[in-house]
Amino acid sequence: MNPDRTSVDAERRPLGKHDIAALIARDIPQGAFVNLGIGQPTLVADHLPADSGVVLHTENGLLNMGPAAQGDAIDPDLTNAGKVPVTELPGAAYFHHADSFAMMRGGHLDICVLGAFQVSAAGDLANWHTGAPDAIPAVGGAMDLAIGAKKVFVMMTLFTKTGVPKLVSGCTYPLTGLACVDRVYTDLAVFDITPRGVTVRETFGPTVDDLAGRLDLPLLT
Amino acid sequence: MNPDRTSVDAERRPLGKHDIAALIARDIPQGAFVNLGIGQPTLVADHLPADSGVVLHTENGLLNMGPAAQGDAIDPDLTNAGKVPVTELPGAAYFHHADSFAMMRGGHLDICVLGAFQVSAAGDLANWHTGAPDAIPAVGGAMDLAIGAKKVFVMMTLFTKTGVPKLVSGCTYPLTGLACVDRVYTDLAVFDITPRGVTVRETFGPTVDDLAGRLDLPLLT
Amino acid sequence: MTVRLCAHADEAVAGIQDGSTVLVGGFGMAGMPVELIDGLIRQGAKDLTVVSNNAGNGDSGLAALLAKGRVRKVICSFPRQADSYVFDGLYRAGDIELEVVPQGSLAERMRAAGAGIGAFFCPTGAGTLLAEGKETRVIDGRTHVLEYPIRGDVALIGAHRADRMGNLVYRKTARNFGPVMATAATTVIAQVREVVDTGMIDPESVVTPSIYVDRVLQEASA
Amino acid sequence: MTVRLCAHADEAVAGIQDGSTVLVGGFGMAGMPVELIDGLIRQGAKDLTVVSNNAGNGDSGLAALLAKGRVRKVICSFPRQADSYVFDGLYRAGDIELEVVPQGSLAERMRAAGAGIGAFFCPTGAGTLLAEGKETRVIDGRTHVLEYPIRGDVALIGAHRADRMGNLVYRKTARNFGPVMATAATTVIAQVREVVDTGMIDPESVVTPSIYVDRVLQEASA
Repeated sequence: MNPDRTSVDAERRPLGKHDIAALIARDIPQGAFVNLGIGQPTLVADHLPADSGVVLHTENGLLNMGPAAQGDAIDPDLTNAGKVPVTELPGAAYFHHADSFAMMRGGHLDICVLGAFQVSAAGDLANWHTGAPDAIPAVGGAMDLAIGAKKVFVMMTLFTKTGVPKLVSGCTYPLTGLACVDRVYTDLAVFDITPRGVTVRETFGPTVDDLAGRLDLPLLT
Repeated sequence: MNPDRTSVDAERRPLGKHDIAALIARDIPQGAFVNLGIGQPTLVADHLPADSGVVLHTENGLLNMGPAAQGDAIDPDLTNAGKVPVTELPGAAYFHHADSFAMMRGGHLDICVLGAFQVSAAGDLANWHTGAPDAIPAVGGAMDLAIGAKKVFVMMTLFTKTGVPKLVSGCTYPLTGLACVDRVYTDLAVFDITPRGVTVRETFGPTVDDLAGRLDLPLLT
Repeated sequence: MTVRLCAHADEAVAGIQDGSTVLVGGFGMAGMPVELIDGLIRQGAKDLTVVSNNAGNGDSGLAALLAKGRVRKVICSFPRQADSYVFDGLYRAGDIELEVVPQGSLAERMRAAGAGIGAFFCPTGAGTLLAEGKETRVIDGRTHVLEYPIRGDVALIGAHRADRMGNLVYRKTARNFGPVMATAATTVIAQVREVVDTGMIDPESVVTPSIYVDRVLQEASA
Repeated sequence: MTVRLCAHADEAVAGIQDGSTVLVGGFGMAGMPVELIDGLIRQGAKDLTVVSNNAGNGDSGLAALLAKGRVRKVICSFPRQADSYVFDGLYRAGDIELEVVPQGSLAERMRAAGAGIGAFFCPTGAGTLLAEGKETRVIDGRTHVLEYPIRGDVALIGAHRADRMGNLVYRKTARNFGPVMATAATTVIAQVREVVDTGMIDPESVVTPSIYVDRVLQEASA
């Protein structure tokens, strides 16, 4: 353990989803172009400072998306990828789906934030399919997002409700993308996926040894 | 010979380039989307009736191109593929090069009219390169035009100035495209390239037998 | 050739053949050509392959077409939604085929059809279930999946405004799949909110040039 | 990241490295970023690969860059023009490499670079000199040539108007290669006639979204 590199705060309680969102928002550089996946990742937008200059992309064809639309601002022609009515900001641009996914796949987004069922030590992501035999497969833009952005951040709880780790040595759920995750933000710790292995950046409550005892993979610090 | 199918008019003189252009214009259906290649094919535009509804495409990114620009209408931002200042008509649309060539390659143009050095009995086209050892190769959009349109019409003289046939059993010049030409308009006759061979549609002066005697390929009528 | 301005949805969808592949625009309700889909339900073509981002919601539109047993196969990225019970039921009963395609590959495969690209190597989905059985190749150290074009016999799309030549503009994120589908089908039928005189759309702002559009229906509700 | 508005061409082209691949927009003079090319001449980077539709005309612009011996290779569709004597001389002397690419494949290869497509099968040029040595495949009975992306380290493009975020619109056929090149290079530098406040370009009419643009130079002559 190297206390210079890993911030362990045993006084801190595990983070709630809004805390994780705030943490991610803090790590998004000024002016970055960012896609926030459907679900919890959209909370990150609430924590970006007004002067962050961060430009949000939504894969259904808009750059510089604004907050969710309220009241009279609701326009059925203007939604995000989750089909929630949103707004546009000055300097927005609309484009069609082939152009939007070209932008994603071409590596032009700086950061994409995604939810996950599992992330492996190699950065494999599983977030689209439970693999249950009766599940109807539905992928949407998950695979495009996973492989396209310069950096892929995952936002998830570290364990399922029944205590099963979601950061694993190898995914058991069907994959969304191979070796595509760069960083994992969880309620208990933040991890970097590196060529050397999984590195703990920061913990919230547990020590690195606590975490290592509950996860089935080696942790670097 | 089948006089019902081939129009032979021994009274007619060989056609000039304006006559050939008029002939092609006559065969372009109402409302067709057409690309006229650089050089003589551009003359076809002068012979389209005002009410033809024909929409001209230029590969540098404009649909519904108008006539050449004169005087104050000359705008350096608005040229055709030959870099000649042109005009736009109501209902025009601008697009970038990838979209313009997608339109061509995707088979959306009804007709493209091209010049040629040689056309073969199989419809191979040679119009970009003389093959001379010191020639600097330069293809532009010739190969894209050759393979993209629903119908490719060639406009050329049937013989070179020294009397060498340009409609040949096999091209000797480097090819622009394989089996891409549908019809050949020349000063002496109009030919269809068909799976059965070269069919004479119409002659201007010579009989089909005259032509057969001067060309090194079988002619159908 | 010259666009046909249609007075009624039945005219707009006339002639769609049994067994056709029909590209249907829209992402959720944004850009969904509801009147054209209703027209297709009345028109009666069956044994259809429908290509659309989703597989219908609730009981209307695409879901109604599915409910009538007129669709043999759905190609989409996201069939499963809170109210996609019509599709869910057909699928679980084995009464409909499903091909799930990543959303970007769905768009790009239609673009390829419209752009005369025979096939393309795409990194999306490499190493996943959705690439099983597909040809792959490592290019610049990265595994790519070979994807083939998706062509439509017919495209039904929703746009905002057309001129009388058939140039189209869209509105906000309702643009989505419309412009791509317009390039990828033999017959392109657009439902629009208004038709304006030719010359009233700025040539710099046209999204779908007239060459791609065969029939235009002005919405009855507009 | 945030676009930089540059006061002078020298600032706009600063840092271009020897050995770079430089995409240069324009078709003839329409859309040609003359001030940026002049800046690159002053800047001094050498051993460049230039990707552009033509290979320079007369004695200025690209021709001047070539004349100074700073270009190792030209990738273009149409090098030979009435007044392309600078290129012609270098080529005949064996002092410059030339890769001729059909105009549409040139655009599509740059689009592929920008769109994350690893390679694509294209019918253009099949059976011709320009396909020699390239992999081919028959798809649906038609021979296709496998084409790979063309990526730029830098793109120099001409546009009509930018807002302060870097969104671009073009004017008439001066649009040509600009929007494609803007997607295909690591650093995209746009010369524009005017810079307007953010919000002054209609989001429906943006052709190059701000994400693609790194630096903007307002023309001195404007």
